[in-house]
Amino acid sequence: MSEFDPVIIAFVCNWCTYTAADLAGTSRLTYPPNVRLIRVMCTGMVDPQYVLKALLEGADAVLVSGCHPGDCHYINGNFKARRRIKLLKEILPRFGFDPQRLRLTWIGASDGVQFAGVMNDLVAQIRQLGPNQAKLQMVI
Amino acid sequence: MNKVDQVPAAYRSNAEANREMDDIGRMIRACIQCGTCSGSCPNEFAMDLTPRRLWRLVLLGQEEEIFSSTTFCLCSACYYCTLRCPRGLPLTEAMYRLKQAAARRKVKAYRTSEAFYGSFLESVRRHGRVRESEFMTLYFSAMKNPLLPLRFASLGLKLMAKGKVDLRPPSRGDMRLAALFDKVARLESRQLTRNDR
Amino acid sequence: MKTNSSKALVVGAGISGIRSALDLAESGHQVILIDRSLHMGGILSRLDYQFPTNHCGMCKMLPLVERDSGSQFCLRKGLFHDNIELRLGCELTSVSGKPGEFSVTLRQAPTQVDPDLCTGCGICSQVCPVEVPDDFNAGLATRKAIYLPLPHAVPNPYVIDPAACDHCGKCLQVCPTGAINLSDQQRGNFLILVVDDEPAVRDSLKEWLVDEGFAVDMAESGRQALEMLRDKDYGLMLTDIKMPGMDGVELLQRAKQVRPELTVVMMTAYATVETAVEAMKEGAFDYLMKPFDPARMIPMVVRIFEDRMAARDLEIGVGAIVLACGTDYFNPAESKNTLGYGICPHVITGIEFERLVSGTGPTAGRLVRPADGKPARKIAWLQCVGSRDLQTNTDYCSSVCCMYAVKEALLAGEKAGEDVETAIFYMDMRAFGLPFQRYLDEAAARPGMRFERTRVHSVTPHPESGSPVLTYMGTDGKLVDETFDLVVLSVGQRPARRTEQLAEMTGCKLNQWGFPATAPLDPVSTDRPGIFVSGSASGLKDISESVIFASAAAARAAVAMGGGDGSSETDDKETAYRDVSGRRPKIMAIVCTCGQRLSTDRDGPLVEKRLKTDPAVGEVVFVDRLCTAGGWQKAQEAAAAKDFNRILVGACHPYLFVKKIKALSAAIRLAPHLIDAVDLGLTGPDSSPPAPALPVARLQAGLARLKAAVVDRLPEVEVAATALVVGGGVAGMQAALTMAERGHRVTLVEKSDRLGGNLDWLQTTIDGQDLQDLCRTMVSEVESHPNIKTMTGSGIVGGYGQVGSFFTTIRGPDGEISTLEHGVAILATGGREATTTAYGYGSSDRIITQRRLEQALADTSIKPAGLETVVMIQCVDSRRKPRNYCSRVCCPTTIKHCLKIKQQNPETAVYVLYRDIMTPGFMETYFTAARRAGVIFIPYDPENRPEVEVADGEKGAESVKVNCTDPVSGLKLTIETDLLVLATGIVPRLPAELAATFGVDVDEHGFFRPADSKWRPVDALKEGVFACGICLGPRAAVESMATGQAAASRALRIISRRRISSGHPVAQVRYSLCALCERCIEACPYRARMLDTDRTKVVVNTAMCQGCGTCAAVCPNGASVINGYLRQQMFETIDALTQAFDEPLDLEAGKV
Amino acid sequence: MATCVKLKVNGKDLIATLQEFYRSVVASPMADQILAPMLPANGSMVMPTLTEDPDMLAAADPLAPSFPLNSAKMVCRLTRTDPGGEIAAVMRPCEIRAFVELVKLKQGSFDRLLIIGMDCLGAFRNRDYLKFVATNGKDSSRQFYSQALAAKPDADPSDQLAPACRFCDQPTAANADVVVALWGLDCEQEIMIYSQSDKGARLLEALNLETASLPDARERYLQSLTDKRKQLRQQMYADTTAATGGIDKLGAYFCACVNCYNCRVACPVCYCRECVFVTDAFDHEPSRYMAWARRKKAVKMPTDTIFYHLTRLAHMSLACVGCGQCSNACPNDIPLAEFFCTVAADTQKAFDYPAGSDPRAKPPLTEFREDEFSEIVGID
Repeated sequence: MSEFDPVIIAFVCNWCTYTAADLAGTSRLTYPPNVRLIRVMCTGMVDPQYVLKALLEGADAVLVSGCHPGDCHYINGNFKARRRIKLLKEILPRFGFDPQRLRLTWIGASDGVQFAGVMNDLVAQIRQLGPNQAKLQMVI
Repeated sequence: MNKVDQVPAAYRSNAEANREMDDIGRMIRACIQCGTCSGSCPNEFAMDLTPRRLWRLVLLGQEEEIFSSTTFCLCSACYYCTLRCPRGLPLTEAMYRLKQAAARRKVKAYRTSEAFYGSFLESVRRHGRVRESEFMTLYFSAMKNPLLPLRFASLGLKLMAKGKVDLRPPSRGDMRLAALFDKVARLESRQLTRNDR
Repeated sequence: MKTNSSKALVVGAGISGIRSALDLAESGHQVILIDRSLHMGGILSRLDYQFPTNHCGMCKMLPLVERDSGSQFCLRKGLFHDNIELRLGCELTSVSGKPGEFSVTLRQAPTQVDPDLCTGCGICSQVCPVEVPDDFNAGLATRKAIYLPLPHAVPNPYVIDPAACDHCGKCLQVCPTGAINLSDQQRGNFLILVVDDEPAVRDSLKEWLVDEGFAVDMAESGRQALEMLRDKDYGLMLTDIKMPGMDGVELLQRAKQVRPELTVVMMTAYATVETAVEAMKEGAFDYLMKPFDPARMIPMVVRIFEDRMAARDLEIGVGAIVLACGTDYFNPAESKNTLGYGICPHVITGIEFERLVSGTGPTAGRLVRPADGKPARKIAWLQCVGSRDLQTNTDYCSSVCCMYAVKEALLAGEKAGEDVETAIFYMDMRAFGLPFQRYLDEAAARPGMRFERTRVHSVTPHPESGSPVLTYMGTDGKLVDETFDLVVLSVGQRPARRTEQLAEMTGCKLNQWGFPATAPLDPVSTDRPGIFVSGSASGLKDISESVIFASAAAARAAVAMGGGDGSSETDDKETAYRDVSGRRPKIMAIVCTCGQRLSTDRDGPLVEKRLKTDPAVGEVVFVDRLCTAGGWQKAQEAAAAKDFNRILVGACHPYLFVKKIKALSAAIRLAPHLIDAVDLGLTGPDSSPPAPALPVARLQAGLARLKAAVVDRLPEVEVAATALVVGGGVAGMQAALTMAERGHRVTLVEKSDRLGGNLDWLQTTIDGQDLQDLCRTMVSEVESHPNIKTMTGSGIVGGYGQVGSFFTTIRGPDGEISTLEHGVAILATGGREATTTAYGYGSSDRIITQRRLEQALADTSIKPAGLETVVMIQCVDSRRKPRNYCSRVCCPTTIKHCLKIKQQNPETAVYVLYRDIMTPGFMETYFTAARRAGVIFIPYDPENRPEVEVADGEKGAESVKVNCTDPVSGLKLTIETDLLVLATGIVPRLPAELAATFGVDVDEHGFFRPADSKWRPVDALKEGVFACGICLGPRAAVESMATGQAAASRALRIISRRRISSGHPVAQVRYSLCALCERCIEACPYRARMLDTDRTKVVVNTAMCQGCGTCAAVCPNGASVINGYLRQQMFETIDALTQAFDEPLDLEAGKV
Repeated sequence: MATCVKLKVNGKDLIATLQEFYRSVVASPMADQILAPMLPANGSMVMPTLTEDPDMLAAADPLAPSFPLNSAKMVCRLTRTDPGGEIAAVMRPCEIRAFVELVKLKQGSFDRLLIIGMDCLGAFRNRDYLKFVATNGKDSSRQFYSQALAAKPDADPSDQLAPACRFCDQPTAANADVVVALWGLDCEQEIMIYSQSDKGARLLEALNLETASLPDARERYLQSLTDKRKQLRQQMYADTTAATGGIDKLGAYFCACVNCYNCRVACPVCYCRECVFVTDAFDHEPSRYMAWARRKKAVKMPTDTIFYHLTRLAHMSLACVGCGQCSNACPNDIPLAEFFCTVAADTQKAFDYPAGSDPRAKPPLTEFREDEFSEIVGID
């Protein structure tokens, strides 16, 4: 494999984006295996530590994806998640993590096509960006 | 006795003339003023009031405005409005009723139409069909306008050339349809109130 | 002796069917939920977006307590519940018996794809050569003859459309699991006898039928036929009627003696059609008209064959039946169709538009014109298509179209950009629900959004572009021609297909519009006891109302089934799981090799070795095709053979294993959350086998979760089986009665000294039902009910507690204080007519409110005979800030009074000044009646409201004049009136302290804020607290009764159990780490957390916790945790999944 | 309306004047006891000490350049639940800011507390202070404040000051009930005390002192001082950013970290009972270390150091008040205060939340608006 094959950790909410991912699968839409889904009940449960852990562990990007605003199964978890991502986006770029390596999207349960599209675009973007330097560090 | 400045309280008066308007109003009471009739009407461009407005005025009892307009005179009975009215109202028929009411009231704006219809029907009454020259003669004399025939001269000549005009002079005819016409007149005079549906 | 069945049948698996079924299931009843179609979800399965969020939210209907009994994923995908048996492709064919002991027959459509074998790989569909229009996408796209009925369902087996299938057999050859069983293989065994004296007819029939694979014999006379029937087991006889000797009818009669089960179809020429019809009374199945059209004949024969094959009529006993058959939509092509539907390609229906913007739709959600793929930049919605239209016999309002059109217009903006132009052509904008007006105002503020109050009479294609041209009359009286890219018809609702047959079979009456009729003053009961109508089947409801009426039907069904509370059934069947607490994780991994895509020889040892680097892994078992019954059998045997305390299944989609894991769990007595399934990613469109690195990573992630899985039993909450109802109006009384009839003790607290609430002054409903009589009946029922303790003149002074156990302090009429423990609370505090100072109210006795008019007409203090003129003004202070909502009841009340006045004195001139007349549903017909009675309706603009002048006069004889402008005639009117009646609307009466006592939020107007306005319309966010009646939002008496039943239904879910738990995952607190910062308490959206009474501990009510994990994310050090998502689990999962593609798998070799 | 009073300074002895003021506070009905920096009988480090005995206050030394710990945590211990009496606490501005944050975290309460703030002259690092005292003996505090008050506001701060104090741009006590004003005043003659709350105003009224008004000179002095500090702070941000701008640099910056977690123990706003990094979440199984070593070729022990510091940024940068105690506590002299302050400046700006400044503002991660930060959503 000469081309850089990024590893992307995606925290997806059980109700919307995970459903969309499943729909993409049953609709036979392909998305690259570079994206590794971690199903969480709600984006509101994504602790900033999980994002840090993934990036320090060597993930080339982290995606957090949940229900559209107003659509959260748990009322408002996605809004809370957005603030946490905002915070991390203030912190991480200072240390050489390109802002593109941390993404937040809203993908609804029926957006299978959008899901596949986002995953393909994201992988392409990160491929362009090159490997996360934390990968090479022996310190985490 | 009206307590309303501009709106004669609808459907209240017992006067015969209003009774007639009440009947027309009753036909269209379910109107929701959606404007489908006006949008549908092929003659709307020539009307001073849109049909929607006309019907509204009927509901509001605004006789003066109704009979000073030419809207109902211009109805060509294409039935588009009746076909499309979401309330299924008999609008074309209501237009007829307005024409009749106008005739009975000798409404000035309706005089031309009335003379036209009257002359036409008179010819039919006499002969069982229209004799064009008789019809025109009756019409011109009813209109009492000596210059009027000139306006129709060119059309008349064209029709004559094609043999479309019956040139026999006016006559009493055999009046075989007279009984029928009389019967209709009697029925109309009874002022039957029809239900709106 | 108890013979009653506590099993219920719910017919129709749309949202109302689901709601009814879930309510019943959660209250401990067994439910059979059937749907004729092959997917659940009804119309909502096709709608991705609902207002006011413009997204879905159906999942909020899922169980909140005892979540483990059901599935916890998108409800549009599917529904699993331990107490619900879902049967798709299933119809109700007969009903007999009485409440508690109905016997029903269900017919299951035959399936040609074995759902247990189908893995959903879709190869069959790829090879299928037949393309037909796709119903799911409203015909905007095509599908194959073998297809997925719903793209997102779980499980999702393919099905074959028998009408489209041409039996080419290609799918059969490619199916990897042999799931397809084309019935034509068996057609050869289906014997058909053709009887006709004309050889040509016989021969052609035989030829056609043999082509279809059937076995055909021929007879030339009745006599010969009878002999043949004695010899062979024929399934079907096609017989001519007119034959020499024995004719067809006689043959039929005699054949039936020989073979009673034989299906006979008569063949007839035009002349003998009547004979054929007669023959059907003698037992013929149907008739065919000569000359034969194979296109009609073959499907009929196929259907007979399929039915025969199916022959899976199922007879079961049920205690109650809930009809949730929903509605269908008007097809504009069926009427005069002046709007060019089906003629102009750019005219589509609202449903088609929904598919167009759907991610699973024909354009994957791109907003383009379906006919030519060009962008739609300017779109018009035409309202009232097939609604409020006497020409199509629809003197009713479909109630939902105004809001769906607004929503669709907003979606157009979202999908196609802000500059898309949208116009809605309407007559009255019916924003009658509590949140609707705000939504409408926000929509109206969107740039490019336009509302035109006019009706478009026709749509014509533009001569050059073909784009639709609308001709309409503007309010200003000018005729406009306007070209749009796309025209959307907001089609109205119709009774569901085959409602008539359903009614005939169940013996329930239909109303004049063809919807199942409900009893007067009994919103969900049909005229047949034990059969109830759920949701919109009784006509014209939006989601919120459908859900309310669905819960109401469930409550009534529960009561009809009798048998007290269902707790005995739910509590006894608890499975006793092995106790594995305190043991180190010992995991068996069962890995699917997926038809050797994961090679057992090459990859197997690597995978095993790698997994075993984790000492917790005891054994790795490889099984081929776990998705098949055989494969799963092997897995089950392996799991049963050894004593592992965790099992990891590596296969394909975990959703597919939900049921299987439950079964395995029961079989080996290991709690289901200690068994987990992960997707190895082996299936998929990519046909090359993947490197084993990714499956290994996914298995390791699964291990991480299982290792730290919490083994303790879920904590439970004890439930007091009693209820408190606050407010003794119609809704509160209804709620109390429903629960009391179900066997629960209810305390009903009413502030005033008598029950009845607004029924005190309300006289009749708009359809003339006597509300005073209702009030007397209900009050006496409540007061005499042994299970209800009525406390009038009493109030709530305080309280605390959570679901299952509330403690509420009540002050009695003499100031005595008592404390009540109760499991649930229902707030029914009602509302009242608003007061006003507008329009000169208070300055003259001639100016009154509608409430006063209702009373005055009843006590004859106002007599219409003495009234020359009456003016009524609608929306007084309503539908604008600060009271920016529609009170919903005023328009019907006004119309009711107009009709009453006109009835008593047709000469009274009545003028109604209004903004939009809100007469949703069947109430529209009274609006029409009022116009017919001669009431003049004059719209006014909110910016230009009517003005009232009160001139001095004698007391009570002041002159009252109303000035307004009639927009259509343009006349400025001054109406001197005897009476001015103001519709001031409704304000809630829900004191803030009371709301706070029960942890309830109120909205900006003071109404109870439901957990979700659509999907949980009577629930508070705080579990165990519900509301009904006007404190939820303005509604009429009968609607309030439905909310009372709905609230009772929601309450029964709780109090029919002795103990409740939540489900996995659930939050816990590790006290040794907790610093009591209370952030988690604030963050919990369900108020499931609070400080204990000493304020030294944060406690979680595990029945209320929904496991969202917000509390864990706000807790910096993991004092708040959510089992299943502990930090260790998450960290190790992340670790496992960040493995690079080229990471060495084999420890020694360092390479794959 | 703010009340302002003046105190005569007898014999140019500011410390004695303040001691006297503290005695009057304890004697007033507004406070039963007072927490003030005091020199313990047998030690040289000034520590927050709670007393109601006027005599004990002879040991109070609020102007010593000693800052062994952020007293906010101590005040929390005194007010976490009802202490049963009224407490006055003498606090530095950064201690008050930290306390404000802690109150929001339900760790303390303003209810029975009266905060006596003062113009903060800064402090030395612990070990520098001990050296300073060893050199100057009993006179050290006087020497320190005389120099500090004599310095020009726009002069470079003393090298002896701890770094966090050198670039501190909030040296006045917001959110204190009363503030002891020093800067811009002729402290050899008089100092002033002004109130910032009703409670403070009531105290000053009860003390029955001569009212006064703050001189304009003070305002100018403060402006000049904060301008200078802000300038230094910007320079510090730039230096820290340059030193940490990259994962490799970050590794170097924290190379000496030994996971002692002293920084988080010293941090006033790290309020957890136990840091998550010492819980079982980080009890990695031995096989994990091997897996890491395999994946990353080598793994430095102890692990999770960068993870720890980044987690702290996520957890407390929005509450960081810049007191510098983290640096003070680090055994290996990692410039932690610079690191945290630099990042906190960005995060607090992003949420428009200057930590510790507004007791009513909700911490950013406990609330949300439905329409915000749409720019961070999506992948375009």
